[in-house]
Amino acid sequence: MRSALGIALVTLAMAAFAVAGCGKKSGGGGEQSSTEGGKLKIGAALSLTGSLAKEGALTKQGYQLCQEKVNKAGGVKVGDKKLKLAITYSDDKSEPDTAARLIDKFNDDGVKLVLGPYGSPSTEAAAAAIERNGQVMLDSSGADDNIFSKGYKNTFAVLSPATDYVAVIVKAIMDGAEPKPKTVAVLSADDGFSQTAAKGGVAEVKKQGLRIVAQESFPEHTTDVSSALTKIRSKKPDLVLGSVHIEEGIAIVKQSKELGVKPAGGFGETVAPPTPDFQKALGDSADGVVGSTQWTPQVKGKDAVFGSAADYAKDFESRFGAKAEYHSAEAAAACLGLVLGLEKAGAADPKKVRDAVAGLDEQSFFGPIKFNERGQNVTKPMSAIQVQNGEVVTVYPKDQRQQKLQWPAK
Amino acid sequence: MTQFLQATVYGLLEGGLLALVAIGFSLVWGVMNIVNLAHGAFVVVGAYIAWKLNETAGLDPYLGMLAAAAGLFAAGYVVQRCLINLVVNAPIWMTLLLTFGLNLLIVNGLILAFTADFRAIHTGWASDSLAFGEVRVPYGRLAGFALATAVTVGLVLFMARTRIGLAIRSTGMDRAAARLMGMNVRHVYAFTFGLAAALAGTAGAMLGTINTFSPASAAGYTLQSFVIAVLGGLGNMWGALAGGVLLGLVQSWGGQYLSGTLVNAIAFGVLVLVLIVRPSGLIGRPYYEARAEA
Amino acid sequence: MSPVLETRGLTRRFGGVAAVSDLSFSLEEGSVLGVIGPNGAGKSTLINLITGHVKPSEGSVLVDGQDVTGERPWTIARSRVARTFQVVKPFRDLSVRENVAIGGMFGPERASSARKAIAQADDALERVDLLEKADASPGDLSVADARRLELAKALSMQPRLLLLDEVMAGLRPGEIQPALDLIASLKEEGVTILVVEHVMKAIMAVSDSLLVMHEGAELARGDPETVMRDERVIEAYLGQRYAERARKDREG
Amino acid sequence: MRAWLPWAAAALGLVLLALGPTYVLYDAEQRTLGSVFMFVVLAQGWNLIGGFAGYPSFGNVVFFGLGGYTTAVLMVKTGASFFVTVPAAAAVGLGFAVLMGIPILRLRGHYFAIATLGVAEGMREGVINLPGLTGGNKGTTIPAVGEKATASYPGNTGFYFYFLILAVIAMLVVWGVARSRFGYALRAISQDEDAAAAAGINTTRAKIAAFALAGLLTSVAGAIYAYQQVTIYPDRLFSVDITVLMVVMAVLGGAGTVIGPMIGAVSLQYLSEWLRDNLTDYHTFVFGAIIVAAVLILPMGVVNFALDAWKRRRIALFQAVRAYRL
Repeated sequence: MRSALGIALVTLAMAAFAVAGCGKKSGGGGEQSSTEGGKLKIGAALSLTGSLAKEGALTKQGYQLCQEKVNKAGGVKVGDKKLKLAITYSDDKSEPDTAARLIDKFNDDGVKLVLGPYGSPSTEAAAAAIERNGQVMLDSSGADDNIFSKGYKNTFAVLSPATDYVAVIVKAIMDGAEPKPKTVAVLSADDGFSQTAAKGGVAEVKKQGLRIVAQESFPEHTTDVSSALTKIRSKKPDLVLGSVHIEEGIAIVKQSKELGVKPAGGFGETVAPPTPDFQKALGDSADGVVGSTQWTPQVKGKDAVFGSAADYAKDFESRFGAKAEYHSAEAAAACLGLVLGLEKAGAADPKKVRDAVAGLDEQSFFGPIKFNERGQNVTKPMSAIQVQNGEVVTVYPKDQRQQKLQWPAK
Repeated sequence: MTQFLQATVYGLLEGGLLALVAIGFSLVWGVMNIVNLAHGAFVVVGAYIAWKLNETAGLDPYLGMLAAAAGLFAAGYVVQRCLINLVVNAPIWMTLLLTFGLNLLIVNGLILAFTADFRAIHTGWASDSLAFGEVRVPYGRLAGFALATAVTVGLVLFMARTRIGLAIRSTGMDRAAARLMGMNVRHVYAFTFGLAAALAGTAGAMLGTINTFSPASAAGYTLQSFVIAVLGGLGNMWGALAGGVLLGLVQSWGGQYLSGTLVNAIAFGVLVLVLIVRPSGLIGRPYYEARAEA
Repeated sequence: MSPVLETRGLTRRFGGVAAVSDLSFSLEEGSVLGVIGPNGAGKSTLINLITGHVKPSEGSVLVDGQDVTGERPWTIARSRVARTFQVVKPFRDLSVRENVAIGGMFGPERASSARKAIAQADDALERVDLLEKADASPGDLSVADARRLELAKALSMQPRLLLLDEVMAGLRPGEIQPALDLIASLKEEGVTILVVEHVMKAIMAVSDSLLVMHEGAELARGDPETVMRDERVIEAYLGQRYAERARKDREG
Repeated sequence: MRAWLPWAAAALGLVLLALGPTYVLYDAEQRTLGSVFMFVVLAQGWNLIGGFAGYPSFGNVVFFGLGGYTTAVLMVKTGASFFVTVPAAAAVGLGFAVLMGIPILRLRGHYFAIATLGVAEGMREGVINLPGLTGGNKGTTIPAVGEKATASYPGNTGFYFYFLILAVIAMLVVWGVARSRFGYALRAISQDEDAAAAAGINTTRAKIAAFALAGLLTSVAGAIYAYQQVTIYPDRLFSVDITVLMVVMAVLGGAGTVIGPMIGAVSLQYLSEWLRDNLTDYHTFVFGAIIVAAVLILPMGVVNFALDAWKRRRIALFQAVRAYRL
């Protein structure tokens, strides 16, 4: 009796809450509401808190810079109108399910054009919702092949696919090293992105005729990779490749030193070496490590919004007081891709925008933007960097090179 | 053979670090029957204190360790005295929720203050190592192991020889009796918690010179502490050291002969197995017999 | 006919110490056995061994000639063996009536629904004179009422064998007589009773025979008068008892 | 008040909730409300073992994850329809609860809490290390969306109803348990296990049954969740955070009551949503502070607080501090 009353009250309250809090359901969104008052509403669900808070913040800066540049120039020319960008940010707490829910929320509000969240898991969850709702998403950070193997039509990634991350390091070393390494050990974290990157790396290694003497993996986010290193030590590889994030990347170099793992050539790692944390944590030991990155300020190409890569770097530094790095560049490029698509489509209708984006073939500060049928930007090359005397310098591809690769690294 | 020896040495040293992390946790659980879910957060705070002092004032991290210990002792004392003492006799989920809430506060406070970036305290020598033939013994980890042993011995002596140590032990065994004997239980509890927090801070500063850390590392340290405290037996100081070494070795050997991604699974497997088979811990009888609830 | 309760060489060791050692006795239907002994003599452990709350290290327990050694407590309880606990163990968050109803729900005569058992609980409450507090919370009861509730919970199991662990401890002299009357009337009905008690006068009044325990073992057994004159009992037990009384006085 | 009145009101509320998607609720609101229903189920599952039986499980998420993975793996590997996988997920949740309960429910207090946590974390690692079956850390994707979809996708409205129906079932189950002999057995166990056994309660069986029921409800919720997510990852499906949320919801609503966990789930889910929207950077920090404050101020939960205020005409805040302080 008592509990029945309680249940009744709560159910009623919930129903009332739903009714009062949500207002009246109209016929659903559509183009009208997303282009009100000369403004074009765009949604972005980002990891502003949680485990990916740092990368989420960087991504947001890229989107912000894009919006400011576009609006300063008067907005996007859509058909005969000039529309100002109005990006709405929402926190997905680094949780994929929340990201997907926020995409639905955007859809309810009539926001059909979306900029991607940070990280492959959130992007993948968002992509499924985008596909269902008929929205369009420009993905700035989800590189894992999983996202693009499902036949989704409405998600486009401006960045190079995960398979390139390790492969570009191999290319850079085989291009510039003397003597060239003959044997390789491949270490990988066990998350999807790192595994895919390692797979691409292994394929490239085989193509180049190197011998793989060991392949080991360890849990994502671990700071102890000693087991893997102990196992590969006796194999004496010339090159140790790490498909990793920052903490495992630091651990590989640190613990290699502890354990006396000294590859004749040196180390190559994805993601970690370009970040300042890497050098701070390792000091001198960071020197010589080769890393891969989606973007450097030496990237060739220009576009109407940002100009060249060097221009972008300058603008970013003056706006945010920090050096431009690749997460924010990816984000700015995703936003640019959407802007270019809108201009080409001449309308904000999601279907038209989708088709226009799919047909893009443009140069930009980020490199070429051109999507294959899966929505990946495969023509864009990745870049390789090396830490030399405490500085991150670009060593590959040739047209971006600042310094020659030092190899053997030390 | 070299590989096995190297794995053994490394596992042993890693075990020392694990023990250092867990010893305060085990002490609090044993004496007060509180599972402190914020323990890992204390460890990380210790690492941040040493890191910040090193970064801004250039203070040697081993001196920073003292500062971390002192700071956390004070913080721990206050937290117990003003917060946990209020519900110390309550059903256990209440202290679990309370310390979990504290953990959220500390971890997210650290993110707000220092961002979620990865940090490490660079010493220049911690990654160098002694070489015995092919087997390497890194200085940094050796220092960690030595510290863990010293802390264990020191704590055992402290408990046996000092007034407050005796007070902690007797309160842990029988609170009512301790009170009858004129002990200020509130103070003793707060002191114990402060001591545990100081030990956590010490461990954090030590780890900061060896590993990378970020606010998100806290949960991992708490989980490791569970495993070690259970392995070693609650509140058993030698047990914490032995449990840490055991876990270090099992993980290191497991990493050599099984897939490297299985190390975490091994740790939890061992935990559950020990709880089912011998909940009083592998090493001897529990220090506080009354706490063996199973 | 086999005795209602029989123990054979019953022994329980904790660590190295024997809490109960080599106890053998039997109890005929409708008889009352008083068990006395100083604190730590193993009286409560004896009850725990009979009810299955503690497993014997050696020896066996027979109820109605059936070996129940090693059976779980609920199985033994359902064969009409009920007990009280020395430290009262009410179900705090249930009302007094619901506390008693639990026995009706899960005891030998299981009621078909919770509602029926609750309706039937009043009989046991009336017997211990606790009916007017049926809706109270156990936490609000006085010491005497808490003991009564403990007794009512045991009665709700409709026992043939009742094990009473100090049900009169902490009662005022005036409150003891009703308890004794209740035991007497249960005996009339043929219930077999084992009483552990410190209140000497009470135990002498109700017991048919007396078992004196010392350090887990039997020190003396027989009819109350004879046992109480036994030299060893006076020496080992009464000396202790005076010390005990003195301690209680100190605590007020 | 007439006895039928609350029932009529509850029925009216349900009808309104059932009509919601058609007339009032946008997609995302259906999704939000759906997740509220899901947490009602999870909190009630925890309520059975933690609230009624008094065994504070810190690993209930293991059932959630197992249910989700059962559904996902079956749908991916065998192409089974979702409705076929639901009973399978339920059976896995129930079976695992029994298997795990037999050894672990002998432990009490912190030992039980930590053992359940260990099982949940260990299971996550196990799932990560079976990439052939589960996709490992890469996650696994139910082919329900996109061009290559082989399974249908019910959409937000569909999942809204799935979760609503499951929540109603969970409420009815707990309501039934609360007034049954079984419910009394669990409450007796939570308050004194020895006395419960002495009263003839088969404590082992009752505890395992409660755990199994919790496992069943939780695993079905996990199955629906996995289908809704399309792609699932071990880190999310076995996340300690989900366990903690169910504990917090059940406890702050009122553990061991019928409506407490529901109130807890509804209010905390909306509260955290509100915090997220309004305090972008600080919301987790504030959530931590709210937990600490709630434990001190309203430790017995909203429902027990209200009952106490009604029955004894007093406002008992800081109850735990009064009762348990040193």
